[in-house]
Amino acid sequence: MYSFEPTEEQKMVIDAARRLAAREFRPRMRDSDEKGEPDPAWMDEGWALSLLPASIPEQFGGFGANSALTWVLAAEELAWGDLGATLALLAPNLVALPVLRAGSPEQKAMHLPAFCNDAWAPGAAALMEPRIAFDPFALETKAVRDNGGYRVTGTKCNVPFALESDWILVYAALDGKTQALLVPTNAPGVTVGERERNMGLRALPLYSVSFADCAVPASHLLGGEQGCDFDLLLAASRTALASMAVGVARAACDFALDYTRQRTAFGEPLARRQSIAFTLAELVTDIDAARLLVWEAAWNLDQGKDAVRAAAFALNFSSDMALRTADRAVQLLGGYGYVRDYPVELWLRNARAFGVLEGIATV
Amino acid sequence: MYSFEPTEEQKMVIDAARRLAAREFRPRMRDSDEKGEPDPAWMDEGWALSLLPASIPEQFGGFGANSALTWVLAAEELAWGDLGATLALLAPNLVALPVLRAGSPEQKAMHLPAFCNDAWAPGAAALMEPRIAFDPFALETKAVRDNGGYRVTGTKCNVPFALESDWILVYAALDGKTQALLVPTNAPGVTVGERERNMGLRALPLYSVSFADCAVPASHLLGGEQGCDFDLLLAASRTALASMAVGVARAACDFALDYTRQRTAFGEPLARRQSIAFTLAELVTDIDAARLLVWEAAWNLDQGKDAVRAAAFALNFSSDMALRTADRAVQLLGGYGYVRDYPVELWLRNARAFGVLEGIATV
Amino acid sequence: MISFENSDLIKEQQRYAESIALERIRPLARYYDAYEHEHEIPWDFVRFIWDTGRKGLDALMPGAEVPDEPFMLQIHTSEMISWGDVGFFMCLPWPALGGNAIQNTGTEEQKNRLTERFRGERPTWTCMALTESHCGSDSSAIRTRAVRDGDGWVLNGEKLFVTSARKALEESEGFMVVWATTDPGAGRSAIRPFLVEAGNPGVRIMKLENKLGLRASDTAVVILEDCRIPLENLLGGGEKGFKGAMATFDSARPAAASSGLGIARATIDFVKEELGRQGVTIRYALPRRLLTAIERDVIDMETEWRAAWLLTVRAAWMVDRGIPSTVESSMSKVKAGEAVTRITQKGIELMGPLGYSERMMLEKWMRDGKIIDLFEGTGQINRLVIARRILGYSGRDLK
Amino acid sequence: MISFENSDLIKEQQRYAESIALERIRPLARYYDAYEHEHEIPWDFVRFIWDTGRKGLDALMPGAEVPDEPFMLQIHTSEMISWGDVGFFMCLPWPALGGNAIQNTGTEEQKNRLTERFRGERPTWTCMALTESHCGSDSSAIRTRAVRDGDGWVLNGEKLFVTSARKALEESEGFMVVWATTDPGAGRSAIRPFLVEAGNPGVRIMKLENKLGLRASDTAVVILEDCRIPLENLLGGGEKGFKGAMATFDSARPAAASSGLGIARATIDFVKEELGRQGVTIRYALPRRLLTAIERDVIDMETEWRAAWLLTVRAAWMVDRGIPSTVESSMSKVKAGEAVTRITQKGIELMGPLGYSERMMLEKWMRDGKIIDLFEGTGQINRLVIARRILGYSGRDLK
Repeated sequence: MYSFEPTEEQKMVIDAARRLAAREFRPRMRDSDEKGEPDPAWMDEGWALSLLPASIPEQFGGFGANSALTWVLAAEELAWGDLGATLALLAPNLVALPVLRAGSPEQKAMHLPAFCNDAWAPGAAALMEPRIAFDPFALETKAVRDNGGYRVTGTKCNVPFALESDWILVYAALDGKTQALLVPTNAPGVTVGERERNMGLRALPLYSVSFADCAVPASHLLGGEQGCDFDLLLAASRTALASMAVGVARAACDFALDYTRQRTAFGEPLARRQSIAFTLAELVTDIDAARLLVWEAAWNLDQGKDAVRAAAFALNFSSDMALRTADRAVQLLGGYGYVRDYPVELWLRNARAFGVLEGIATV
Repeated sequence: MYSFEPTEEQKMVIDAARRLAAREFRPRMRDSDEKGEPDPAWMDEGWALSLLPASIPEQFGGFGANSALTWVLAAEELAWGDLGATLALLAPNLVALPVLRAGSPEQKAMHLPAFCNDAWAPGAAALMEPRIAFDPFALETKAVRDNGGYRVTGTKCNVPFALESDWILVYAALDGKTQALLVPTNAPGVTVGERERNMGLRALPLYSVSFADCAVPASHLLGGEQGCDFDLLLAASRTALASMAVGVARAACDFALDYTRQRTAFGEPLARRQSIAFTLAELVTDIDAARLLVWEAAWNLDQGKDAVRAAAFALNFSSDMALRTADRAVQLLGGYGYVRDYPVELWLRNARAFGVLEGIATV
Repeated sequence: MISFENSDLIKEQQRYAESIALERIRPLARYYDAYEHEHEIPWDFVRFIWDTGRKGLDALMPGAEVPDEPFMLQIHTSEMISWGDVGFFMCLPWPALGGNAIQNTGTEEQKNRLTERFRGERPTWTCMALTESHCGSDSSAIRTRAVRDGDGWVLNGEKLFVTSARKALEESEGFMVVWATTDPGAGRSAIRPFLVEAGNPGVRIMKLENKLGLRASDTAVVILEDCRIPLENLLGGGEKGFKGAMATFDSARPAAASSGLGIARATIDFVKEELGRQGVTIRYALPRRLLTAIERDVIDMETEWRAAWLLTVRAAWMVDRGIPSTVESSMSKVKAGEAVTRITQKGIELMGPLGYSERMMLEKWMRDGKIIDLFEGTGQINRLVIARRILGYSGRDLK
Repeated sequence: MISFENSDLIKEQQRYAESIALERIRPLARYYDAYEHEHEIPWDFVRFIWDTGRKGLDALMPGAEVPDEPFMLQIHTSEMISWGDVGFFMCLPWPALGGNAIQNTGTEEQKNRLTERFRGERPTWTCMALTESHCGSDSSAIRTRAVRDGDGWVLNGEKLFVTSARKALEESEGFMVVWATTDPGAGRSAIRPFLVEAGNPGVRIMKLENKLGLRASDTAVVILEDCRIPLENLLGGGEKGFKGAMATFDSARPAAASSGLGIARATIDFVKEELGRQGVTIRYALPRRLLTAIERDVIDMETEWRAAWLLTVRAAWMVDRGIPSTVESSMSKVKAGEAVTRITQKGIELMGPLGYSERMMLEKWMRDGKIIDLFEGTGQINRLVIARRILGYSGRDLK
């Protein structure tokens, strides 16, 4: 039977995420964006929610099981607060969840406990490549078999916390298919390059990373010998991004709604203009629709069903929707939408990331 | 220097076309659509405008020179009246203008005088093919060289006046390129099939036509030995269709504007609702933009400049715009938009033809 | 616990409705479109439903055992039958709008009357008469008069766009729910629903509309001329007024949405099948900019469809649970109205000249589909409903 | 005689402006974006324009020989300079909005003053102060007071979003046109334009805005505190009121449109060049459904650009001929505002992760471009202008 009601436990997660977003993310959002660094409080306070340990089974140091649905419920709330903060807080997922989903027993035992400690620890994944024809299914970063292991060569961009993480989950073409390899950041041949400077997500440390004939033992191929199901990992990543797109859109829409209800022009609140009211009606409708698509993709993941299409629908819809919503919010604020005293321009810059960036979050 | 002012002569053509559209096309539009036949008055009265003879040089029986600009100015007005009527009236162009543009001197002498008589005479062109991957640059209808001439084989759809015309200008792949051949309708191997039944354009007689190894003398290849510039002919055809799209959109927009200004709901005219007024503002803006794109394409044609891109822009924009405008007009009329007592549903059906059908008009 | 899976009952119903759509609807759909008004009602289909269809569709009939999620079941049925043909869907002999109004506003006795009618031997329809020529969306401005006269009411007026009036009043022993005012100066507060039986000499079908689509089903102009009805035909005994008409929208809107999405899915299914025949497969996982234009169009169509469908399912879920769903119902209708319009228009484009031709059904689906954004509140009215709610505005604040 | 060809003068101007854009703007554009407020005015560029640029741009300076189509020349120049960088375009030492207001409302003496100022040795700017914190688009509600006091006027108030205020008031001997009311209760009819010179002790820049884009150019909050100006600084001697502000829009809107379309074209040119390097050619003549997604996106971007540009050119053509162009000017702005927004947003998507990065200029152009749909009347205000005209409605009929 269809149901649209989260469990009691999920409702508590939603509440906690919402409080964190309002209390810790929002007030520090602007400063962090301008400084280009995540506020440490985001990870400190955010880690107290124990979202990741609660997703990892006891045998690996955690106290629960992974639920994509719980993640997307939380991620929407967090991203409502700030997208950069959310991506920073959830960066450990980038290593932990693929290992949990697709790792060999040895890999799980080796990597998961590190994410069950009292303090946030970064995780890094390297999927994107700096070229306009970037295609996750036809990577230019290659892994070739060599001497019972692999050698990885290629250049990646937008790798979160590459400098700060001990391990990078590197996606590379192996025998013509995309696979993932766990590579220590200090391995010979790995060079963490400059901080990326993007239009948005400025609070999130993203780096370019190059791999020069970097040797990786066979046991570090995600999933061991047989590798992993990249389609599944990509679907999980897209579902995560889509949920955050909903959060960003909701932030922009909420703000525009309050603004147009309070702001008076030509003798009455802006929101009483039909064109503005209808715009808001369309935005909230699309936000709801996007959320449902995200939920369905997450549900598919949790049920072990094929989530490729559902995730594509979710991200396809949500990424456009978030951009349109943030753009309309700027428009509804007029000149105030264009200045950095107000948050909407930041949401517009961040919203453009969806549908362009890949693999920087997962559930 | 840019100029947006038609010549005095063109203004007279516009006026005449507008009168014809209002007096002869509109009142007979609904009946003809339901009956599936063009009203003879359309061609009789329309021919009195002498648009085509005025485009043909004296040496071939006419009294002027062809101007794509003059054609699009007239075609917009005519299509404002009715698209089916316009396509029927201008069907002779389908043979006459390609011959005028690209024909050999012999072909001009042979075909053009037939279009300079006192009475309208049909013309037929066969470009489209009944398959979903239809591509004018990769036709399945083939012309092969044979015995100093050509043999044509293939099936065409939506050929205007195929049954009524003496000649059909048939587009076929020759040596991998699209070329045009003048084929007598009664030539062996030519079979005019059933009347096409489409969603719109129901007043226009369109037929499926098949060519079974149909022999065509070498002299009937449009342009003679070296063939014709199909890109140019297609650009001219698209410019023509785009101009008619503007006319259909204007009809729908005018009607919706009058309706919403007169119709009262919740105590005031519908048009005083901002969402409706803004919709109308957007429609008129797009209609103007489309018209300018059409004019530019026509101007390029007249100047002998490459018109491929300009025509693509014009049709790309106008076809979407016309469909959107007709759709919005239906929407603005509510239930009345859906019934055949009102004209807007007809405009919606006709508007969908742009961007789908090819080669049924030219300038 | 969030879930996106249907109950077995609904899955079974879908399979049953699909078989009806494929066997008993699709083969006839083109004919009934082409011969609007010349054709009879599709009696074979109707009798099949009436006589045997109950085993699958009976949950939709009044008096039937109520399943767990009656409205969820209904929208899945209407989606699938409309996937077959929306005109045939409108011909389904089930309570539809008129029945809906009785369920929402009637007394127990009146509801029983409805139930009895749908247990008879002969297929029966109902219809609802609300719109008038001077008021489309503004139904509070209706002028049809209801005057108390001795032991009855006398109705006078002209009603437009009455769906299935011919089937309800001429082709069966059905009835019509008429919204009329007992006091023309009093606006909404004086508007009441009345039940007019087939065969009443004061009611007359003046005209059947010629429509863009939906031609298997009749839409009529109905004249009420000194139409006398007994006192007990005032629905709800006069207690339920205009709000009753509005309340029916909470379910009527997702219902209309589901119907439209059936048409839209027919288009998507057909286009994908044709493309599949051409060897085109849709690469869902590829970044959008690396797709072909046609792949992206198909993915966009499917995405928009799914978005609208999930909104519709959510509204149904709320209706079944008695959760107020005014906003969510309007959302489903807004999205579905746009989705079916765009998807059916785009479907034609993707198939080229053939898409525009009657050789395919796409052109019919575009014509049929356009109704969805027009009836049960236009897209504009539903935006107004949503906007007022999210802004906390009254009808006066936001007109 | 309809024509789509530019005069030789304009073609020459375009070539000249392009060389400036390539040589003197593009190399510096990223720096001036990154160091908002930390950088100085791009003096090299400004002095070059002031000292030598006149040979090409002098038609834009007051007092210059007026060419046949001054405004057509202007929009072609602004399009091309903005193609280089819109922030640099805003730094051009030419009369701009303030000058425009004087041209539209000033007396001959005042116009001469403007001309003199732009013939001096030092680069000069003007600015215009209209918006206030409580009124964005509703400029008839401004509260800045102008009180007659002896042989002068005294201005008090706070003005927002004053473009180039720092350049006009602090970095040059420029001036600001201030719109103020002589009677706060009287609405539009009491609003008058006043000329405030740089160096006036009653005027003060309170704050420079941190902006999404357009960072090479300053936008300021300006405070007028007992700002005393001589009587002759009332523009037009008091005869030209609020309509003067509105009249400036007929040219200000296509001018803004042209600037936005320069940004949009920069995006299109860049994207096509990059694609060309990848071996992608755009098949313009192919039916749309047979294209790749990226081809169709590029064609759609180019189409939308061209549509907006032709509307802009048409408005300019009317302005040059003195044909009233209120509707057509607003049309150009509506379309260009949307076009630049969509094109710059889409451009990033087409280039994937690199498009989002500062490694390319696309992200900057998206940030810069957004201003176009906001200033000189938002897209909404311009729709209102168009709608009122086509419907024959007053401001009261359609709010």
